[in-house]
Amino acid sequence: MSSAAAAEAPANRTEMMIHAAAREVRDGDAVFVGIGLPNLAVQLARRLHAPGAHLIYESGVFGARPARLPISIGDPCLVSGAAQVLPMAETFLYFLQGRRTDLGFLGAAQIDRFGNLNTTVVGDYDAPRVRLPGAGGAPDIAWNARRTVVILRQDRRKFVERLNFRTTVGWAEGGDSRERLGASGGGPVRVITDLGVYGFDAATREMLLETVHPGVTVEEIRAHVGWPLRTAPAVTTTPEPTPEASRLLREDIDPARIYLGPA
Amino acid sequence: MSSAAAAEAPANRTEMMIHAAAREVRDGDAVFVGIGLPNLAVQLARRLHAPGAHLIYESGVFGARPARLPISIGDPCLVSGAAQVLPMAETFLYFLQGRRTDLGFLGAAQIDRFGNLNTTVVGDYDAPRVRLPGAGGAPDIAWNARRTVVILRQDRRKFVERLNFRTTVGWAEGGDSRERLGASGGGPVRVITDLGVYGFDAATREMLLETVHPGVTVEEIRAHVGWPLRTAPAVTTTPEPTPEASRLLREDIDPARIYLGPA
Amino acid sequence: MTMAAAIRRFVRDGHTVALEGFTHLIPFAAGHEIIRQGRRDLTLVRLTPDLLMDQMVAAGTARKLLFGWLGNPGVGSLHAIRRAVERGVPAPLEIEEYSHFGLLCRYKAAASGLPFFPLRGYRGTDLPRVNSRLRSVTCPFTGEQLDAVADLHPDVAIVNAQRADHEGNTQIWGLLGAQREVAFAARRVIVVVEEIVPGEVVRADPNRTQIPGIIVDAVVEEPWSAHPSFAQGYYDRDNAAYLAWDRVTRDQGRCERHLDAWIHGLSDRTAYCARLPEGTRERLTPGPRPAGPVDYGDYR
Amino acid sequence: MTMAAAIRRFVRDGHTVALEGFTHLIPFAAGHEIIRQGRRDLTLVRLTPDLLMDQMVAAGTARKLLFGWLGNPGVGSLHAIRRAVERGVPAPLEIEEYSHFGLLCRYKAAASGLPFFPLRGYRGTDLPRVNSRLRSVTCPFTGEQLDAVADLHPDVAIVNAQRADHEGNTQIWGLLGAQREVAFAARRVIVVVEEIVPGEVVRADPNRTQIPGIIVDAVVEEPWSAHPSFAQGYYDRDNAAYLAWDRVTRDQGRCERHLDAWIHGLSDRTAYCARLPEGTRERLTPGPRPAGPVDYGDYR
Repeated sequence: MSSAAAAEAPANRTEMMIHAAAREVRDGDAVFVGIGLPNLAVQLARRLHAPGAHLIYESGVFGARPARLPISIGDPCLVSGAAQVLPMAETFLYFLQGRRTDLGFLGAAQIDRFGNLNTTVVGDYDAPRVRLPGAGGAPDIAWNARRTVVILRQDRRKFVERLNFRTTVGWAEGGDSRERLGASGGGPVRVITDLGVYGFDAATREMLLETVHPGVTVEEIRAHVGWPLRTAPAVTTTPEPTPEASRLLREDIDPARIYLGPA
Repeated sequence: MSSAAAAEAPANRTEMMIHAAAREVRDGDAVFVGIGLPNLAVQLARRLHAPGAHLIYESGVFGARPARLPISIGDPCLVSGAAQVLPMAETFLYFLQGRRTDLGFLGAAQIDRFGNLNTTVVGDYDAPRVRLPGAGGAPDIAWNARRTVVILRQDRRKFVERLNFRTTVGWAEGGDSRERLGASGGGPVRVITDLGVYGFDAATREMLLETVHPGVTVEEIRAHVGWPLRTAPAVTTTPEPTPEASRLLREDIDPARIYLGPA
Repeated sequence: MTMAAAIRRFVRDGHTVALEGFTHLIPFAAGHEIIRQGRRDLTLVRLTPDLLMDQMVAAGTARKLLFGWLGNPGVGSLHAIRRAVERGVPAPLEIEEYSHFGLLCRYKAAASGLPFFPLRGYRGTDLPRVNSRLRSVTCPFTGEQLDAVADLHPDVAIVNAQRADHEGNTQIWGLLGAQREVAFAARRVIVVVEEIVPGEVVRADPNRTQIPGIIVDAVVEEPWSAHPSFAQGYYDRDNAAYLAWDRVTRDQGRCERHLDAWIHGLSDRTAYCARLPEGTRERLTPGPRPAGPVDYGDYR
Repeated sequence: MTMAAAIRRFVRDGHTVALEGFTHLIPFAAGHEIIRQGRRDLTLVRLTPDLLMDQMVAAGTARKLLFGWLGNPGVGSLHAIRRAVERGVPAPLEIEEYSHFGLLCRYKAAASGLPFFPLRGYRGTDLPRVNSRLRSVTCPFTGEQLDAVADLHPDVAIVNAQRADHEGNTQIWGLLGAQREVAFAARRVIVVVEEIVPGEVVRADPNRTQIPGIIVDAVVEEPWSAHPSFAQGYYDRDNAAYLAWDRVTRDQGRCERHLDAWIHGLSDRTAYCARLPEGTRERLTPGPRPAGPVDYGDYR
């Protein structure tokens, strides 16, 4: 396929996730970012509507300008040409706990209706069916960032009625329960999957389906959610990327389609 | 006076203080050091019996090798050629509170019989007769260093029955009271003045006169102490410096006699 | 931004203003501009209030002073502050005192988003008796009683540095004082530098960056803005000025005449530099002592 | 000191050993020597136990693991550790888990001589339920409940760095991980460097020094000792090795054959480097990207 044709091909679901995530980045945001999809989303946003967004990696790098696609949050390409490298402890203390972070991206193995996350175990903690990586930087990002956005591929085993383990607090038990815990940051604002995009009810803090990706139905989504899913008053279709956004992502940001997958 | 003759002249009282202080430095000690007499004492000890002593300045410098006599603990000559510069907070956190300091030197405007120090006010705190500089690094040095040595010129208004203000804890109320406060460091081991050298009773922790400088009598010292002074079983004369020590101090360390004063 | 604009925009009457720099990179030019603009009722915060705050108190800018050690380092007393504390001249000055470490921990707590910081060193002293912000905290593991200080968020922090880029990414070498901590602790940050350099200069050595541009509100370029203190690699401390101040500060009238001559009567730092005795800058400029090369590697 | 001598002298069976370096400067050579010398019953501590600790667990050195995030960064799972945790193969492995920040705060507390460190992030999670070392502390100023972790003093900390002098003054650039904190927290410190340099090199740039020699017990010079991780400015991560380990680690037998070939069957790091496929080092060496000059000034 020629490059021009490639730029015109419709976005696959991974691309839809990245474009949706990029729209969550505001100009000037200090964004705590992991590798993979969130990294691509912020790189994309910086080239579109948020040129002043700053990347912070928990490895200690502020203002990275990588000359290649980083393969981990500690890639040396993030250091060369960055604005600052801090000891890791100070990155957590000053940028996160010190409330200098506007937006954090998180992934998860399980999520519940209040945006609480499990990245620790599937099954019983002491006799796990699957031992997952654990907490890493997630609890602190979720606790301290002004907004968090969760990105994960969706299925019924991931969108669960009850987490096997709560590694990271979202809206806790909903309502004002997060606030009552004393959290300093603002909680999850979006969940972005390969099927759609969710927000949270302003009062109950329950997850609400807001948009479905092109070709996905609400019924299909319900089949991938382990609780009776509520929807926003009007569920619309997730906007497709502009040709310019599509081109940037495909030609400039991940030309080898390492993260984008097959077109 | 020729240099040779100068080296042979007897030590003045300031020099006696510096030589006595130098003898408190052990090889390999990490020494938290202020400017002036303590700095000269450690520089001297490093050239004599303690070549492996390390200097730590609260300004954040470890392993300084100044090319001139520093005029403050923040002199840039302490930085150029040093082994490490740390943020000031980490110097206190890691070197002092983290118990990496063997020896600390302190000065004071008032001292009591248990080696507690006042550097805050003379008179009432709220209506001071003299407002002194305050705490600086002293409370933390006294609390955390394995040994502390106090250096001050002596008179009755300084060696007082009761401090106007306790800025810095020595042996508190004596006995095991310092330990009961929970102090992590070892407390004062010596007080060095222009008249003599004091230790502390191992049980009561009361100050004991140990040696008098040449030409000073015990009676003369008692007249400069504001409480009934106890003495060690045998008060001897403070050893005079060796010709080598005298020469090093006068010719290498403070040739302009900035701190040594008139010969 | 010019110094006058930065001070006008960010420093207001009644603010809590931290001016840091431990013997090194003391923000004299910024302090002088605060005096010149006639700010009042400031709560000034500084580990070592030295000459700069003696001048600011003599000029009547301050209502209160938070500090760790009050002296003219290597010289003696700060007589203007002593006059204010001991005799209420020119006006009473409220003080709140810490050890250096205690004030550092207040910055640390604030920078770290903690309401307190635990430390040791105040038990058995009279300091908690005169400062109700020195309290105790119990270790939840050992039961040990430790000291604690509260967080301190200055309205404005002013720090000097050798260089920054236009985005405010700020590099300091030599003594680091509390520059990074106070910047992260403060609501607004003014950085005053010897040189504004291209972003590429800063980005060639990201480990040298002490303060990230994202927390910096104004970058002011003013060479020699730390005089009579020093800037490592740029100029030495002008000890003659410290000794001279020791004489001036003993008398409020002389202080005021000094402030007229060196601050009120001058428009800015350029005028200050022009007023320095001939040869001062040459005398204070050190010979070169380069840091030596380091390679970050080009990763593509 | 040679690596073999340093490990023999300072690392004992049953010790708590922290091997730090966040993706950068991972002490692979030291870990391999611990395996080679057959240490047992270690409590291993590491923010991100990645390949190195997967190998150490597969080799049977560990009784317990303290960590923050358990994965092969950018690749996937650590199957040897998962086997030990999920099925007790080759032996059960006790785990004690934190967030990265929680473990960092344990180092911070220990380095700072504090019995605990306050932080936020665990309230409302299940982590305190499975880790009794996550407790609460009450702020003496606001009454707020914060989380707290205890100090952690490893018996030995092992950290890699680009360079050190003979006295152990150690310089690192690029990612700093928890190197300084864990060194100050530990009872013994082994530093492994790409190069031992003259003291003058270190002393030409004292702000670059992360660890002072006075707390260092052994300096081991071993080029490429962090391979397959990277050393900023010296070599890139060998991602092929991370991908290869992902295949090897899925099976305990293959793991053991890999350990035989790359660790037990080799005498030291020189032999390891000689066994790397031809062209590996050339492939991983980055082009130059110098930091640019800085002047400290010659003050006499």
